Amino acid sequence: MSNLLWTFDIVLCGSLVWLAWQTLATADLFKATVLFIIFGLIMALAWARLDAPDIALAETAIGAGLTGALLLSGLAAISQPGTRQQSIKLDREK
Amino acid sequence: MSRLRKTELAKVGFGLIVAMIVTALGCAILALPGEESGLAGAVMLNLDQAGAKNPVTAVLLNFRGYDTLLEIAVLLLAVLGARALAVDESADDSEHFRSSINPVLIGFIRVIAPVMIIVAGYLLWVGGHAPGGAFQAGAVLASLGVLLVLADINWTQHLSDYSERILLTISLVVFLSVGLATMFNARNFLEFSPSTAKWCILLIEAVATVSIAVILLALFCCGKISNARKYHETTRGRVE
Amino acid sequence: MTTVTLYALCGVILFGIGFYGVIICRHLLRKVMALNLMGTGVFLILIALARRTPGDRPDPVPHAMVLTGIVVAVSATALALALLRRLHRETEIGDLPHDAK
Amino acid sequence: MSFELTILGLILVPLAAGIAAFIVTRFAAILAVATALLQSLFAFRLAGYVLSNGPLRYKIGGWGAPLGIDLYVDGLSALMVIMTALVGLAVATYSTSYFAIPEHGREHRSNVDIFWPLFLILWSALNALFLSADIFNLYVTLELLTLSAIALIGLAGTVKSLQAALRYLLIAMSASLFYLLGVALLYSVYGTVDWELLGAQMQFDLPDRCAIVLICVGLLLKTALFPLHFWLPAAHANAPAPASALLSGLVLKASFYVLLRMWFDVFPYADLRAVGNLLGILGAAAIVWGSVQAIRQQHLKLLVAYSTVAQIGYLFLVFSLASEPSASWNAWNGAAYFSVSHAFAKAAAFMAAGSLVFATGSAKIDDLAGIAQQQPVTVFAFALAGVGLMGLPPSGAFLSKWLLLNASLSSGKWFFTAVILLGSLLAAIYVFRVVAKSFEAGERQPTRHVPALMQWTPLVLALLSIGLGIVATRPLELLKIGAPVAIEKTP
Repeated sequence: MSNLLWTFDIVLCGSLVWLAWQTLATADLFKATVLFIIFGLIMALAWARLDAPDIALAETAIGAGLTGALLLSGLAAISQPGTRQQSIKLDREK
Repeated sequence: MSRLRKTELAKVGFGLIVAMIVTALGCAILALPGEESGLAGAVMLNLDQAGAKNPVTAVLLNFRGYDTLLEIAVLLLAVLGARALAVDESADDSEHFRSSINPVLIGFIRVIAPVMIIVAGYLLWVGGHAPGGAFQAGAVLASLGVLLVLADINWTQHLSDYSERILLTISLVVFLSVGLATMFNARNFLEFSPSTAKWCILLIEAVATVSIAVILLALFCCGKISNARKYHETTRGRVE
Repeated sequence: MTTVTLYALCGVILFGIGFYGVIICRHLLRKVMALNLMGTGVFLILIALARRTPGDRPDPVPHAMVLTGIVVAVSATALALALLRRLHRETEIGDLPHDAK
Repeated sequence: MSFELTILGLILVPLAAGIAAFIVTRFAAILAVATALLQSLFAFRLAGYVLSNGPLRYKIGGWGAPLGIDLYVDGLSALMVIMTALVGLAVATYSTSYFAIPEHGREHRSNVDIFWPLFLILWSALNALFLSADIFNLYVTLELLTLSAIALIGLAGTVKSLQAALRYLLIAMSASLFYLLGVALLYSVYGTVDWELLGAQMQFDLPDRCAIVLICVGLLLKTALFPLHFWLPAAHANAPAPASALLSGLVLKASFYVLLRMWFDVFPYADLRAVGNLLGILGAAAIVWGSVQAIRQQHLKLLVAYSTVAQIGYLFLVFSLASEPSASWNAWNGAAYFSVSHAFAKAAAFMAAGSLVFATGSAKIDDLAGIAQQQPVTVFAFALAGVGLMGLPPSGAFLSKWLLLNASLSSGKWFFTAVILLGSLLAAIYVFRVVAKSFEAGERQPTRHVPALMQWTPLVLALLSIGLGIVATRPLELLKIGAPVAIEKTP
């Protein structure tokens, strides 16, 4: 039983780290956003595992749901025709 | 070429710095005492006077209610910022989107809307003694709002900007008023008496649910929920 | 090593990845996501450490703190995206001088 | 009116006024000015309570620390609240005229309506921060402060301001998370977030050291100490003028206040000597580097912004100087008083700069040539604010620098003596550059008419920053109340 739980914990933590890294490393922004949302959902599992049901609920609704919706709509707004490829970055201090 | 080399070098260098931070923090975590109950004891000791059986709700609305008050102000600030940055796009040819409304989505919303409202109400009520509360309930309602926006159901068009602003701020107003009202009994700001605490918390949470839902939805709609349609059409391209 | 330390260390790594992303990633949308990852890392550390109580009920105070933190994070994200939209709009229209460089 | 109502009023009245200003936009400006007047009254009353009763606490919710959140006020926080009230009053007055100008309202009328609620909530956040005794509550107030500051920068709506706001947001939010992680570590060791309870228990083990570093890095980023200042000039120079005044004058002081509080009251101060010296050296570097950059700027508001980078450096000298017992009182007082006098002088300088930019329609210093004849009041205000920045007698900055100089002499740290003197010289150069340009003889285009309030408010504030050196006895007496135990209170 405890071995099973350990495996579960390790797989969970490993996938969280992997998803986080992929979110930043994936070339396509849309994919990255989807990975970010999946990360939020897996995170809810971790909260539940840590006896934090209040936070699990808030994370699914706010962390993954609304933040995800915000990011997707932001992505849509900035990938309108003509500027898709343009990467907006902060220019360095002169 | 040399520029490329430079950014690579910066990445590696910064990566090393971050690795050092992570290692130091990891060691600190391992050095922490294995058992430490923090304020759990104090919370449990005072729980029966707090007006909520769910300890998290008790901390959020009673013991550390002041933090929550300021936190709702943070949410409001985000809306203010979004409003300041939003641009009025008055000329909008929105009619040609009418035809593209998805009937399946409408049907889905017919079913899901009442369920979501009930879930929100349940979360709000249950927050007093089990996991749940205003933030979760508000977020569920806000998600319903987002679905309605995506389905192009224009329920906010009759909402004046004035009433919208009232909806956005009502929870702060109520929170402040309840806090001040407690002071009339020679108590401190936000000091609920054990007998009325439950109802004070429920009142604040009920109003907060509405405000939080409206605020979160407004954040999704660039600060104004009455903008929902206009806004949505500018972003439809990628989302669907 | 206990469950608590496993999750807390996971939180530390997430914090590190997020911080790396905020500084190194170039696209602003990705920087915003990295900021959120960083925040989640901190929250995970708080919640994991809250479970070191002797009984089976975790310490509720960090839970309330994290709820506060999640709300702050979503506010910051929303504000960042509002700025991003506006910036995208202004730079695309280009009726303002581009001499920011 | 009781102490309870005063301390709560300082936090809740601007918050309530901010909400009201958001709902009823028509009366927002009047409401803000009325609130500002009331705040000044409250602030002085609060100082009165502290003077007669010593440090005071107020238990919000009646629970008391560690379970609940306490408000706390002593001499230092009362002085900061007074500083906020007076600078805030000046900014409110200036803004009524500034935002009445159609150009500043830009094409979107709604932006102006948003300024007042943002301004009032920022004020509430500042007071809540200065009066908090709870380090997690400080995190919430810091966020409240940062988000309102970001929105204020974005209000300008230009590409540069948007870029600056975004950079500021990313940096300030990561900084907050560093701070929060530090708080999390401290809570997980000691089970409290009240700073007095923490200060009584704090050790110097590995988790404590990590927490100290995290909290310091977070606050240094927010206070923009060299070399972490890279986000500051663009953010402060591109915001609307009243917002620049608030950001440079007050918002930076908030995170500095938290650091000062933590350093001397919470952290095991005796073990931090080496870090303190490092901060002092960074402060010295900031003074030199910021001043040199200010001299090289072509844009007026960028010059003032780089001057902020330099002046922040003086504040950090305290962390090195105070480690000598004989010098600690002078150093601590000098830093606290410097942050007040800098708030006045810098807010005045930014507002005067805003008026000059409006009058000429150009942000360039070269376009100021000969403007003194047409805008004598504003140029005079800028020059006086400059005196406050250089620290000529009898300004408040002079007194603060005098205290810091004394501290550096009595602790034998000659290096800092030299830097303080060099900094004043460099400040004189950049201020003189602007003033000399504006007196340049020759033909010039007529300037636009500047509303009276936009001319006189900076002047009054600049005069106050100079007057601070004359009326210093009372504030210094106030600072003694609740001053950290680590500080030797013999001048």
